[in-house]
Amino acid sequence: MAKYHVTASVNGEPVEFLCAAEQTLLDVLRDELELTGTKEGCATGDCGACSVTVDGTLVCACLMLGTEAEGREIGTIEGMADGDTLHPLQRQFLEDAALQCGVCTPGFLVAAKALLEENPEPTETEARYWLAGNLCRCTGYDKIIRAVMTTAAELRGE
Amino acid sequence: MARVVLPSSLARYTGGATELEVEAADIRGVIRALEARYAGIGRELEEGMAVAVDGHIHQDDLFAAVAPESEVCFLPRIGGGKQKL
Amino acid sequence: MATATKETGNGNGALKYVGTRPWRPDGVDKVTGRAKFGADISLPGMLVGRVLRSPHAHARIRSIDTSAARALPGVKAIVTRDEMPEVPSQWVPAGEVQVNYRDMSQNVMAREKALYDGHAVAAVAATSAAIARQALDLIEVDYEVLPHVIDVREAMQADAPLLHDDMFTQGVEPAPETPSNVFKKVYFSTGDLEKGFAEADVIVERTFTTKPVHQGYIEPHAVVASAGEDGQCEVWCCTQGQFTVRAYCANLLGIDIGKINVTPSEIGGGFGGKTVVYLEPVALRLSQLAGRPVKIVMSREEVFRASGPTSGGAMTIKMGATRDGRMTAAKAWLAYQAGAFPGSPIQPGCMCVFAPYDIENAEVEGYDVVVNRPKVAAYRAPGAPISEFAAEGVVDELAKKLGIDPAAFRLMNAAKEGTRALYGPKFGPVGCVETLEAARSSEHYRTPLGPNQGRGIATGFWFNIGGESCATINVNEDGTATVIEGNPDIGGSRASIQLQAAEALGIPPERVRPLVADTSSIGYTFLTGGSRVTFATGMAAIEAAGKVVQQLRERAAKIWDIPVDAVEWEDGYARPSGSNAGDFEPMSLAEIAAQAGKTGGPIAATASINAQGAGPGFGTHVCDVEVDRETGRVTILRYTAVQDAGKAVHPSYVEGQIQGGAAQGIGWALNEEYIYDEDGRLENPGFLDYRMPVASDLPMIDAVIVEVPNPNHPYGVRGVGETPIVPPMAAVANAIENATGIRMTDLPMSPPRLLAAMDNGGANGGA
Amino acid sequence: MTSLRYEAPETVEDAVRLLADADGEARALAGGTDLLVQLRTDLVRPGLIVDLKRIPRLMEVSANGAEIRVGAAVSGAVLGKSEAVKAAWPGVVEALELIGSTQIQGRASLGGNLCNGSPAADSVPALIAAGAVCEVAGPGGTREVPVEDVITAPGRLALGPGEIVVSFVMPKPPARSGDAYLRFIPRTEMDIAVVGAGVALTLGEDGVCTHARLGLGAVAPTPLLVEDGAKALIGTKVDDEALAALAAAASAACNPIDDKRGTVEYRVKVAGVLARRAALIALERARSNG
Repeated sequence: MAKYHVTASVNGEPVEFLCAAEQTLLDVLRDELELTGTKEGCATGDCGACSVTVDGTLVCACLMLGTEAEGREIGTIEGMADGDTLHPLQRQFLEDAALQCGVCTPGFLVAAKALLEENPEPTETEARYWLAGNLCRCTGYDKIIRAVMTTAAELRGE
Repeated sequence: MARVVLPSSLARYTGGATELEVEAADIRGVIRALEARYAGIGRELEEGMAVAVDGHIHQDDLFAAVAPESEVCFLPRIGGGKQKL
Repeated sequence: MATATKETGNGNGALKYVGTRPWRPDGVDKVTGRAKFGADISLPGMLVGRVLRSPHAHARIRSIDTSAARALPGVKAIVTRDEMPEVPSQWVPAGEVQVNYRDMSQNVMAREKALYDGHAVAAVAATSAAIARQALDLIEVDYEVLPHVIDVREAMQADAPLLHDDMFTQGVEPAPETPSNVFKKVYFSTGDLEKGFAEADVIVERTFTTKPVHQGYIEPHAVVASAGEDGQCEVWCCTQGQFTVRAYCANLLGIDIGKINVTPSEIGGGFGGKTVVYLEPVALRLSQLAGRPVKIVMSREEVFRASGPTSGGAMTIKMGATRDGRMTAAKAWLAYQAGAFPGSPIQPGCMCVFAPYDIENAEVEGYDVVVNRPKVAAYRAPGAPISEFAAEGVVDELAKKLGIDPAAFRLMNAAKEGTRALYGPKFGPVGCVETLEAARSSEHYRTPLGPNQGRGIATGFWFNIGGESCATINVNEDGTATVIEGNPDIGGSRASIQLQAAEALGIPPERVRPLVADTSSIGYTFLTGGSRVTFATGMAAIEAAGKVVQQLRERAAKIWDIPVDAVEWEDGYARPSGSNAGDFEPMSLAEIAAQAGKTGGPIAATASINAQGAGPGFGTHVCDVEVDRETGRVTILRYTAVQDAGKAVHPSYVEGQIQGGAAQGIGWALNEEYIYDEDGRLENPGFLDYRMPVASDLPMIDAVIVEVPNPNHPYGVRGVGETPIVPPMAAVANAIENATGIRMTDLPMSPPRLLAAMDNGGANGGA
Repeated sequence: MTSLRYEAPETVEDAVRLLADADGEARALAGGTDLLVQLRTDLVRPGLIVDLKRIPRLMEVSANGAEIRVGAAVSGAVLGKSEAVKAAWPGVVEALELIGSTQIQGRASLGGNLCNGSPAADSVPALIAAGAVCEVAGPGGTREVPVEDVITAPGRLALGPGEIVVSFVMPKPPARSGDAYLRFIPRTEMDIAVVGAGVALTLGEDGVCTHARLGLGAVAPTPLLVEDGAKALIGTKVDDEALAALAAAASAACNPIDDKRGTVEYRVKVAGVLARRAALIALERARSNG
């Protein structure tokens, strides 16, 4: 089976990988690059557990082919903390108990980070709609939304 | 004498009675006393039932104490039970 | 919209760590992506397993031809019914429902018949996913398609297609002579029903239905299994009970329990749905045949088609009350879908239906009915949300007819300490009244509503369970401690075990590391379910800590050369118990630990218990909705959920359980359902059309904790995980009725159903 | 085993050639939010995927005095930032932005939404209302096809082998114009439309409607241009009576099915409701575009 050679960057580091045409970016991240923080919940773009950024845009890694990553800058949950310093969103999720089982958490964090970069001052409704593509079955979203709103205020210096 | 309450599904062993009095110091004693009176009921009680002693539910707990004034109430298992096919 | 914690006092005011909100011990791993869930585990040389599933709801399997698939390069093993041992009938626990090993074996791999769309008929292990997928295409199954039945009432008809020709209804006399789809009848009664209804001034009778709904955990089932040539087996999987997986694999494959070690991964949600096995025995069998590790991960479609949802139900409820608001009689008829094999949660459904109320005369009959759907698995308070949805609707309607405020009406009849439950025993201290009072006195309950808006209230009950648990505490050389326990942490239980152990030891929680162990590293522990872990395994951890404290006192006594009775343990320090005992500086746990070798060896203790006396849980929810009269859309405007936690060990995670349960219940109420086509195939096996609530569907959910301590737990703990899914469906239905005057009796109350009911003035699932 | 090939040409001509010359089934890839799901679930098993996103013409948004041109593979996230398109055809932008989640918006495009061939595609009724025309390139050159003529049946397009939609061209609306798109879904996000309605209208100086178009989705085998809807509005002041006539025309145009997302009865009724509500928004916009 023909494999494609792809050169890209993941969390700021150059990567090269071989992938089949039908492999998704999610398959590549998890199976080829062993970055298993990005989760598969549905493989159809309905749950957001595989949220990553591609050139800064939030996407589902399950809805993009690995070959499409050629030359792109991919951001995953593994790149969110700075060394041993957690991102403010990661810290606030822990502070507010905004996770229970934790399997949706990486996707929520990646998506919430993209939200705050796009819109530093979201309303609760805007945050809820931005995150509507991330399913959580444990929390009822309450503590997640609170953590996002609190972090947004913190990042604005309030 | 402890007061024993049985579910109506076991009344077929007791000739219809669902409230009885039994002298026993623990749950196993209650089951043994009932089996002596109504052959066959012991296995039903041990395998298919949970027990509430004075309102507190016990499962798989043969040696929980029963006081003379206790109410011992058998009820269907809620979880973790065995059931005969 | 602040989350309020209402402390009602529990006599444990001295608690130092229990009741605080530290970061959870597994938290950093989970926010960095480091935590390993089921599908994140890999082994060298691992094969990819895939399962072939029946496309038919009901079909006899005439033959399975695997020869072409076996010939495909890269295929290393194939399992069909022929490779799986035939297992005799035996009933065993699975969370709060029971399963039969023979049925489980046939559910894991179909034998004579495929009994539902998605039923496993074969599995392959291959060197790549693509080859495994191609191999499935090459397996030829010859099906004889049979008539099927899915609706529970239809399945009970005498002429319904029969799933099992050897099933004769239990619990009816005389015993039936012809087989049917009704596995058993459950019956409870108390008092004199006729007399009770004769006393009533108002009687309401209604018929309800609910659709099957799925637990909807985000992580699909996943397993890696490895069988060695020496018969030793290793299994890694996402499960609510590693000991259950071990027992099930051993029984289904005829392996000694001691030869199987099961390691639970992090688990991405379960809600009861991961208390049973689907993939594990199959992966293990494939590994035995291939001589290599095998990994199988379900797709989301497989999760919906083949893993346990809960029952759909049909119910008729009749209740009566006097003019002054006293409930005098209640009658329920309930039928639950069990799926393809018997074992619906009909029993708890029957036991819970009127549990929030003190009713002298009552009768409940229930039926466990097999249908051509996946075998149901436990789902959060299994059985209770279905029957209590119906009963709470009738209670609301009675209140309306009597002209009494629905919260007040419930309070007038609320179960309290000493109330005899319909299923037998009298309640100990319970918080039904307290949750109702907190709801009624909330600011939410008094806030005025706008046009097309309505408010509903509903109360719910769940037993909670205890059971077998082990915990080991090892004191480390520097005075930190490790707590080893056997319950997969599904919603923060490591935090609650850590806090209870820390409290009992008297050291800060950050010095106590909790660890969920594999089946070889800790004694038998019943699975994570029944809201039991914080209660039962917490008690085991407290008991183990007590034994450790005893050792610490003994070591201090040795060092000080005084009798052990003269040493007391307080706040993490050994102290002489009084001036007579001697004049010694208090010695910390760390100081004693540092000298452990010299004073008798390592300090460690294990407790193994069968925890009894789990305190029942009550909750009351208040929901405001707005109804779009032109489209039937229901918007949840505001939601308050009150619950008795006994004692909230980590209040944030208690609130989280309450909020999550409420959200799942709202989904069940409004949009979630299994939709089948006329051939019995599931039409919505994905998150697109199985519509679970998304963030923009919900408001903040105010979680209010009340604390009526459970006298059977050292700190007063009650389980909290399940009760919160019980009230929401009725709370939403009652709110819709309040807004529109339409009583919706069929779930889900989706826009097409509600619009049709409004347009028809109450027909089509409305009344 | 069959091997899937992936190509990412940089010109329209190369893309057309690759698709036209393909041996087996070939698929054009824009955002991939439908195609990748179909691949995953084995609904399609093509031998070739031609990724169009490296072709500049398909990724551009441009506006001149007379018209607005949106590349077929421009994502919702990008189009949502185009002030020119948002000012001219806010309903079209909103419709594209309604498709799926924020994550889907990072990829989903007008071209992909149309060429998936679904009767429930959110952006299509809005494009129909806007009078958008597709620029189609193929082995035989370039042609123009009105959006309402592209989908001929569920999953079937009026495109020949090797033909791709390059861009969408919409006129710059005159003064006192407005458009809007509304859809009904059971949840607030993440669902496929049960009913979708797009309305565009222009008012004269006297407030009388001089031009109107109504597009409907998910109520028939293909998205619909409802001529009677336009007739109900033109010549009126878009008062309650005209809106009632619009709703009736919308309901009358429906030819839906019962399925897992809604019933016939429901779709017929709600199509009228949404057409009226969308017209009210379009009217408001037209009045503020004086």
